[in-house]
Amino acid sequence: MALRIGVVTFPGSLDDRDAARAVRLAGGEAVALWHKDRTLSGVDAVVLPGGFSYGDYLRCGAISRFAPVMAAVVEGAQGGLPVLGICNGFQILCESGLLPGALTRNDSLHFVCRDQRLRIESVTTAWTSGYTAGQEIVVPLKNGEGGYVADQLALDELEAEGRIVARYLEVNPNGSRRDIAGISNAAGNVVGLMPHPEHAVEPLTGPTTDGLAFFTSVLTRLVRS
Amino acid sequence: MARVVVDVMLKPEILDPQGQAVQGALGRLGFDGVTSVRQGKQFVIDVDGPADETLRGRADEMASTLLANLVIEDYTVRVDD
Amino acid sequence: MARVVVDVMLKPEILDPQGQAVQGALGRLGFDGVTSVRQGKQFVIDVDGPADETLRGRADEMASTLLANLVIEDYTVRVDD
Amino acid sequence: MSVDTVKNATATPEAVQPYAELGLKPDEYARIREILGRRPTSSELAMYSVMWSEHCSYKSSKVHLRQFGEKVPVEAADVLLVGIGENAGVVDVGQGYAVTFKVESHNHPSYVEPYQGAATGVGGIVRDILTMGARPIAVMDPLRFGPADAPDTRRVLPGIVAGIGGYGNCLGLPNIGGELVFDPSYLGNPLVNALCVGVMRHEDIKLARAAGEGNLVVLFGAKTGGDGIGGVSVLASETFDAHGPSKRPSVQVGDPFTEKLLIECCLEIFAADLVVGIQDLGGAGISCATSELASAGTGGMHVTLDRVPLRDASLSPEEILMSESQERMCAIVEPVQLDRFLEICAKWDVTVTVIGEVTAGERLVIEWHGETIVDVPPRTVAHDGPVYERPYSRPTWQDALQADAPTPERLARPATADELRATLLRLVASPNLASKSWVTSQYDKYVQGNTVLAQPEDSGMVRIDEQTGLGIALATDGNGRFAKLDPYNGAKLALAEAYRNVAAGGAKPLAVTNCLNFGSPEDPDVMWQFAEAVRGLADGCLELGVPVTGGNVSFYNQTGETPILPTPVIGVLGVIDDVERRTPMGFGSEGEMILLVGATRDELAGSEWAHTVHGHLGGLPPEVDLGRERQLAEILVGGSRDGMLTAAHDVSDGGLAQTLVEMALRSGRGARVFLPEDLDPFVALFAESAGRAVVVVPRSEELRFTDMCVARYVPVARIGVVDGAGKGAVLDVQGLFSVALGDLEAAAEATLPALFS
Ligand SMILES: Nc1ncnc2c1ncn2[C@@H]1O[C@H](COP(=O)(O)OP(=O)(O)O)[C@@H](O)[C@H]1O
Ligand SMILES: [Mg+2]
Repeated sequence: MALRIGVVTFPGSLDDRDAARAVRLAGGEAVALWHKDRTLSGVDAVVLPGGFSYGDYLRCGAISRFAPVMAAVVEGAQGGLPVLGICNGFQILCESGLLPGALTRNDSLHFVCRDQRLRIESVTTAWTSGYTAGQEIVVPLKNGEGGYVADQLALDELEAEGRIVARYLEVNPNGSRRDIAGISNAAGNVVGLMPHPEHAVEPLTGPTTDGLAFFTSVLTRLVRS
Repeated sequence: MARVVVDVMLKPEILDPQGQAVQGALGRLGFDGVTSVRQGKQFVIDVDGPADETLRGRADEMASTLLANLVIEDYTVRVDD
Repeated sequence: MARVVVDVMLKPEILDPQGQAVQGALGRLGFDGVTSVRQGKQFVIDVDGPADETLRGRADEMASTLLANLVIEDYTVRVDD
Repeated sequence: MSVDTVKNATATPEAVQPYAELGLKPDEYARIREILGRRPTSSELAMYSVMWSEHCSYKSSKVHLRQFGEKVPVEAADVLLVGIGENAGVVDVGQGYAVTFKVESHNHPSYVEPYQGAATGVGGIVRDILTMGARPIAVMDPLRFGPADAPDTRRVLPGIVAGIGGYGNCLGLPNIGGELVFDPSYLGNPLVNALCVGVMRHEDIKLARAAGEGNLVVLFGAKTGGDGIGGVSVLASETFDAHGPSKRPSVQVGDPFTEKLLIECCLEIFAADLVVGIQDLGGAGISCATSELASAGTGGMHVTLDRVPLRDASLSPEEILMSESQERMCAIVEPVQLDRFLEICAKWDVTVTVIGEVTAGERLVIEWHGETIVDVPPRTVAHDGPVYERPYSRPTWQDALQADAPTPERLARPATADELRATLLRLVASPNLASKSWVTSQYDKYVQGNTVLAQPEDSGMVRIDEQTGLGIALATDGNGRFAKLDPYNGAKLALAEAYRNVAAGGAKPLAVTNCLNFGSPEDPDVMWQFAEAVRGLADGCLELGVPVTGGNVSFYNQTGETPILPTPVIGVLGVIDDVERRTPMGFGSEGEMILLVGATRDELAGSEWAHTVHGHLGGLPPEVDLGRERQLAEILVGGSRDGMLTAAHDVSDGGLAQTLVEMALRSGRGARVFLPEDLDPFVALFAESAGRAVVVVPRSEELRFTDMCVARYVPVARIGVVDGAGKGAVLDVQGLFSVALGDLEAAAEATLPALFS
């Protein structure tokens, strides 16, 4: 029986269908979770998809962070459940304290949608074990508030502990400190990523299929454990 | 060295989606009795020179020409030193 | 009926591209002597009941839990009636 | 003050009413009194004035638009499921799918408040599509601005682009294309047109009808506020003087988050089949929704206006009727279905209120706190508005304009190889031809994961069935300079280009939408341009066999007495059985053949070259032969279906030179190009003759492809070979000049950022 990966829909989530498609293409079963759910109905991993939850009106992720389902996600994450936050999902993970730092307005002050080259810096997380260290990939990036910030200490700690999952190459599209595109928690089960691997899973609709390995990684990891 | 503070708010008759979202969230977080929330912008501007009438005038000009969109927004200007 | 005003500002050490853009624009408009511009948010919240200590406490809680992200922002709370 | 009731109106026939301020002419006011047999109440006057405004009633254009219903191609019978008149036309694309699409203008609001004006323009067209029962799947944004370096262009363009992106991105709708054109005539009156396309199953089509006595009238979505009162409708019917609009109503602010919830809420309601009819609230708000639903329905309607949830409690009934608050819908629901309806609204946090019911009578009755304030025959408000036969005549200057052709004697042409090279680089960097990525990178083109082609491709293409690969393609075009030289053929040329752009991607063109942007209909010159453009579009659609499914007219686009270039923006929808077969625009692989399909003539009137290099506009636009366009499309679609093509790109603005540059930059590949001997190199490179495309085919397919062209008597010539990739690659026009891709890219990419960043 296929492994079950939950995809949470918050009011204003946009890439939830895309994330579910990516899960299916990777060989998993996508399970729709609703922001008001109080349990995760036994899924093996969770994706917090991109979008503009609650319009991103206050701060991206600031309101969704209080959704009932997040209590279950936080609890699960602390117990080792693999959680991937993409774009708005990354912002929610930071707001909810599962990941350090915050995401701020792009330094260009514009929303930017582009095919972004990244270097995968850490292959020890639940979501990146399918890549090789230092592998370069190209996936879509689309955000208005994707500038990752944290204080120097936190940044040094992330570097030292190898928790910087991916870095921007060629262009830093949003002013992120140290070109950070994604980070993980200390245990490596929780990953936040600004770019959109779920939009790079089919040759027909994506710039590449480089994003698929995020989803196959977690599935292989789960099979092994 | 003087400091100009400009508060910019949507005009009362204009829809404020951001304020609405915050009001909804406050309700769900159990802060009740909240009857209205409006979200505006605040600009804190440091300027060389004295906090005098001239500055007050220039500050007002900054607000009306650049900081506020008078089609949909009102503003208030404060000057302290 | 009391009114809570919460001002939220990026911490000084956090880059403020919006403030910088405004500063640049002010310069181009011929407003000189501007040494720094920071752009923040202002929330005007109307609440039933008196403007007392309890409200001040709750206002502070609203600000710290929801309105400001303490990782990058500072806030000030004012309560008037 | 007390409200003006029907009783009161009957009792005080002589009361003076401000009909003129509301934009009604004396004869129109007289007709309202005649219809009602008494003076209208102030609420009725408000309703009639907005619904009879140019924007809502099409009173000046109706007599011409009729042609779209009269000159109907036979093909219409097979493809049209819902025709003109509904919120948007619906087209059968096969496999049980229906597609609805429409383009609309939000020009004047975007000039007053660029960000919100453009944002609410997107919001409005999306609700039109949603109302048909469809899930919106993509948007496009044809834009026109004044000179790129004009201060007012700098004022409005960034805000308009941010508004379109801000709203569309937040709804999760990929932006798959549009236009960006600069011309002095748009300086005081930029054009913001927005297109939306949606998909549904045949059985899910919804109509704006109030049927079934006792059924409920349900208002849901945002609360009603004072914003945009008389907004679009009055404003869009008002000429701007040099100092901006003479009426400046409060602007509407968009709430894309609420609209996103409204979309998901509606789709769940449709899936549960809970509505008898539905109508979005756009211009003219509740006045429009209630009168149109009732007018198109079987009976009358009774509405209790004081039930409408308000954002501003102080609003008068007249204001509530006229308010153009965004993100609202109005549905007709059977009482037995109401609970389920309310449940779904609650799930999505959507405010919902029963405001009335369908009645047996023939009248729309609106009551306010127990008193009747409106009692009218709905048809007279919604459908039987005034119809004008505006006088029109061929402008006295038209002949002189057409006589002023860009002959070599009139306009100096580049002669030497160096001059040709310099001209190419200058055009590549000109605002109209330069890369649009500064704009398009602010739009999400990936969301929903079905975008197969998007800007800068010729058309936007979206997959609608993941199993079968069925997809649709869309392109919009409209060359105002051609239309000014000859509105009749200019409209045909716009249609031809959009049609060609759809075919270039491999999709079969099926149907047409349009947004006709013109000056004041009270100016006989403008009215002639309009009449000619409509006639040209109707004839063109007949010839190409693609029916017009709907559209929008925007008049009064002028600054003082000076109208904009007549700008018919034409959108063409195509279908492709399997998106795997799509044809991209970038050069294919090393060594593949580059062919030019179609004939090139010395046609430079209205061209980008004449515009950019000489600031000249005169002569006759390129000849348009729609029979040839049809054959070209068959070749492009057939070539894609039979897997002969690795690339195709239509030849239009900037001519062959620009087309080759765009193909090179898109693919990062160079080419060796040899121009046809029998043509002057300048003409070969920069003429804008219609009916042409550049294709790339593998050597093995070249003969098969050329045979297909020859069989249709369509000229085809090998003009080059794909050669070289990456930094070192060059576009080498043999015997003349060569340019490194790096230089082309620098020229193309630098322009817009330098102007607007
Ligand atoms: N405002 C815009 N929004 C989105 N896409 C745009 C816009 N302007 C231009 N584009 C895209 O840029 C590409 C080139 O534009 P254009 O030269 O008008 O194409 P064409 O000449 O084939 O009509 C097309 O894919 C078009 O859809
Ligand atoms: Mg094209």
